[in-house]
Amino acid sequence: MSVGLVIVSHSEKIAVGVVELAAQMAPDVVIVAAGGTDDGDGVRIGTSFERVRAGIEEAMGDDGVVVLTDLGSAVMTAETVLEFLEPEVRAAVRLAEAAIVEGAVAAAVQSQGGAPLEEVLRAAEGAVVSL
Amino acid sequence: MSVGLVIVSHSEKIAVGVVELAAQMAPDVVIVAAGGTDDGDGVRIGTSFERVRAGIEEAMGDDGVVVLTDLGSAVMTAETVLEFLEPEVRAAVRLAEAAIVEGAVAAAVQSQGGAPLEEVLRAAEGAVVSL
Amino acid sequence: MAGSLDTAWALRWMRETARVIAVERAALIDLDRAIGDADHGENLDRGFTAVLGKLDTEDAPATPAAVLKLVAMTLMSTVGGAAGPLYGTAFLRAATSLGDAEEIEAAQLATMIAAARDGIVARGKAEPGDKTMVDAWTPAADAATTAAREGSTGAEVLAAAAEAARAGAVATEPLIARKGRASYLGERSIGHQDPGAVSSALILEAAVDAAGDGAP
Amino acid sequence: MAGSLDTAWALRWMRETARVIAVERAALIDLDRAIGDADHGENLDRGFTAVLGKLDTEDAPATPAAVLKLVAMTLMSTVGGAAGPLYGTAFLRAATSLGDAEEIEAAQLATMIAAARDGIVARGKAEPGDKTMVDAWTPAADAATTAAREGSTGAEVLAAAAEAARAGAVATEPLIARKGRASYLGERSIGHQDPGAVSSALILEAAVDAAGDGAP
Ligand SMILES: Nc1ncnc2c1ncn2[C@@H]1O[C@H](COP(=O)(O)OP(=O)(O)O)[C@@H](O)[C@H]1O
Ligand SMILES: Nc1ncnc2c1ncn2[C@@H]1O[C@H](COP(=O)(O)OP(=O)(O)O)[C@@H](O)[C@H]1O
Ligand SMILES: [Mg+2]
Ligand SMILES: [Mg+2]
Ligand SMILES: [Mg+2]
Ligand SMILES: [Mg+2]
Repeated sequence: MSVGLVIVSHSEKIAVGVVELAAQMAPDVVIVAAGGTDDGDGVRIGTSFERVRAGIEEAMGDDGVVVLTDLGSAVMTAETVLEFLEPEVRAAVRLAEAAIVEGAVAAAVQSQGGAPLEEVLRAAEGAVVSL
Repeated sequence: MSVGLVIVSHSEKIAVGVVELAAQMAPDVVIVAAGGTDDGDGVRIGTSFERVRAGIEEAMGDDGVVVLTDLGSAVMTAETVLEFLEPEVRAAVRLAEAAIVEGAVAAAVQSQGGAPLEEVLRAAEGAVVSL
Repeated sequence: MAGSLDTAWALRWMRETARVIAVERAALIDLDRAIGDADHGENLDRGFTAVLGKLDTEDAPATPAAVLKLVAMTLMSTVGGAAGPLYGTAFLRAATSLGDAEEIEAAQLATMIAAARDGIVARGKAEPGDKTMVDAWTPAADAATTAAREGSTGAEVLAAAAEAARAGAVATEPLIARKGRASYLGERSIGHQDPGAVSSALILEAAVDAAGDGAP
Repeated sequence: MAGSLDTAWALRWMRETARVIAVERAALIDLDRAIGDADHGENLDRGFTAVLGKLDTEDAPATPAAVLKLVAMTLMSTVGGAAGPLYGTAFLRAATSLGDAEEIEAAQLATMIAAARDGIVARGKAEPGDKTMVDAWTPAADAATTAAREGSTGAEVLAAAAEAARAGAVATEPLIARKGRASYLGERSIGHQDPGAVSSALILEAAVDAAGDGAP
């Protein structure tokens, strides 16, 4: 197993693109895109409580999940989802203060290498811009 | 006019998504996606000299262009393109050391507000992660 | 009883909010275009339209708290912008503050409005003066508390809150945004009312109108 | 003249490189899978296949520099990964160093290899020991300079460079990557040869083979 990642972006394309980019260097890590809204009639730019919730569920394995967000409203959506999680699930989730693309690649590589939750989080938050 | 932006990502989806996200708050700014490769048989993950070159050409107005990149090889591709520009064009281009998504939104808003090249660059480079 | 703040009132409040938001949709979009991403009216209209759908199809909620909780959950999952988690949290905290009361007294109403405000602050970490919806809810909560302490009726408490929220929204115009998207604009955010503060005033005004519309 | 390093040699060098890269495609991909994104073999194969296409269809370049310039431009626009701007810059600087010489002398060859190395360093800012292709090109340039100073023939200079490049590539195995994607791996990059250093050795070995294959 390894630490899962959830990529919460206002844009579905960004989220899916980040997953494809990060997966290149981390083929065994579960990385889930949670981008755009999901309100029945197409995807708008925005974030979706349900996509984030489902993303965390999908990415959750034995080693926990790091969530990466783009703008402030994505952070708020993610924090709201976190409040609804069961305490033992919540305890295994970290919300990264990280650049979403650069942080996701760095975190994915660490997770692929078997790093534990806090180290994967640290990799995301410390990601050098344009390495 | 306003400062143009070029979004150089390894993933075409990320580049297009960043353009749609940044354009929301900057409808009058020319923001060009230069994502993925472009080698005749489909788009792979990578960067394309030609897409970056054409992107700068398209985004260039009277006020210059800021280029944002994701990973290191995107930086190298962009720097190579810059070396081939005419000196007077080159002088109006800045390569931002910035988080690609967060920096693009911040830069786009500044450009929409009529900020000059160096200020748009500064906005990109100083973008607060997950504002 | 005219003006009694019960489940029927809570339902009228939400239906009236949905109506007003639909009417003000374009105006809210314009406000958000000036200092944001031009979607606040669309976001809220989508959210409250979904609320109407739930009210029309699901079992009628049995208490005011149940109404507000349903609204909270619906907004969280349909709005898509900052207003989703913010109003979602506000209505959820408001619902929790009411317990299983079937009718809301003036003091409880003031507590409810303060709980909503606290939810928004907890979620968004904005302070008064940051040019956000907090600048509508904070004076609203304060005015409601004062009115309740001075012995006003529930309807009067609501009216005081709505009036203060509107004044708070208007007063955001000269402020510099320090939270949310508008903060990207820095000084250029001056000269526009904050869209979320304006929609907050609309929501509290709808509560007043719903209280006035009570069956006799 | 056997072994003369002229335009025909430059053309043979590039064709031989394309052939070898195609053969080693999977091996280079495997190296890049271990410490990168598993595309170095694909990137280079695509680039040199495009080079072959140009050599087959465009007017034959008239000088060694023209061959290398065409290769540089083609790699830059077709490779897609770090190797594109890096080898592109290397071949461009190499071409520039040759001027319009029709035949390359030993000293000029050493200068050319050093120019290629300098181009890679200018583009990627890696230092020796960072576990990149610089670790193949730096010993190659040094060996070429020494050989030329000691009076070796052009073919001997090439052979010295190729041998040093291969040793340099092998010596990247115990290093920790400090530049490029592999640097994300930190200590986990230990124990694998750098893909770009290995492909660099292949390119210089192809130059040797092309020199040996000269028409009599
Ligand atoms: N951190 C915050 N705290 C309080 N309110 C906020 C915060 N961020 C945004 N807002 C409010 O949300 C409103 C914008 O809502 P909306 O347009 O739906 O979201 P978005 O900015 O995601 O498009 C703002 O006008 C402001 O009142
Ligand atoms: N900054 C750099 N300086 C020198 N060489 C580098 C640098 N970054 C990457 N490389 C070289 O590029 C090789 C990877 O090439 P490639 O797989 O084509 O690119 P990418 O990493 O973009 O997928 C590495 O093995 C290394 O030799
Ligand atoms: Mg908005
Ligand atoms: Mg929005
Ligand atoms: Mg690679
Ligand atoms: Mg690559």
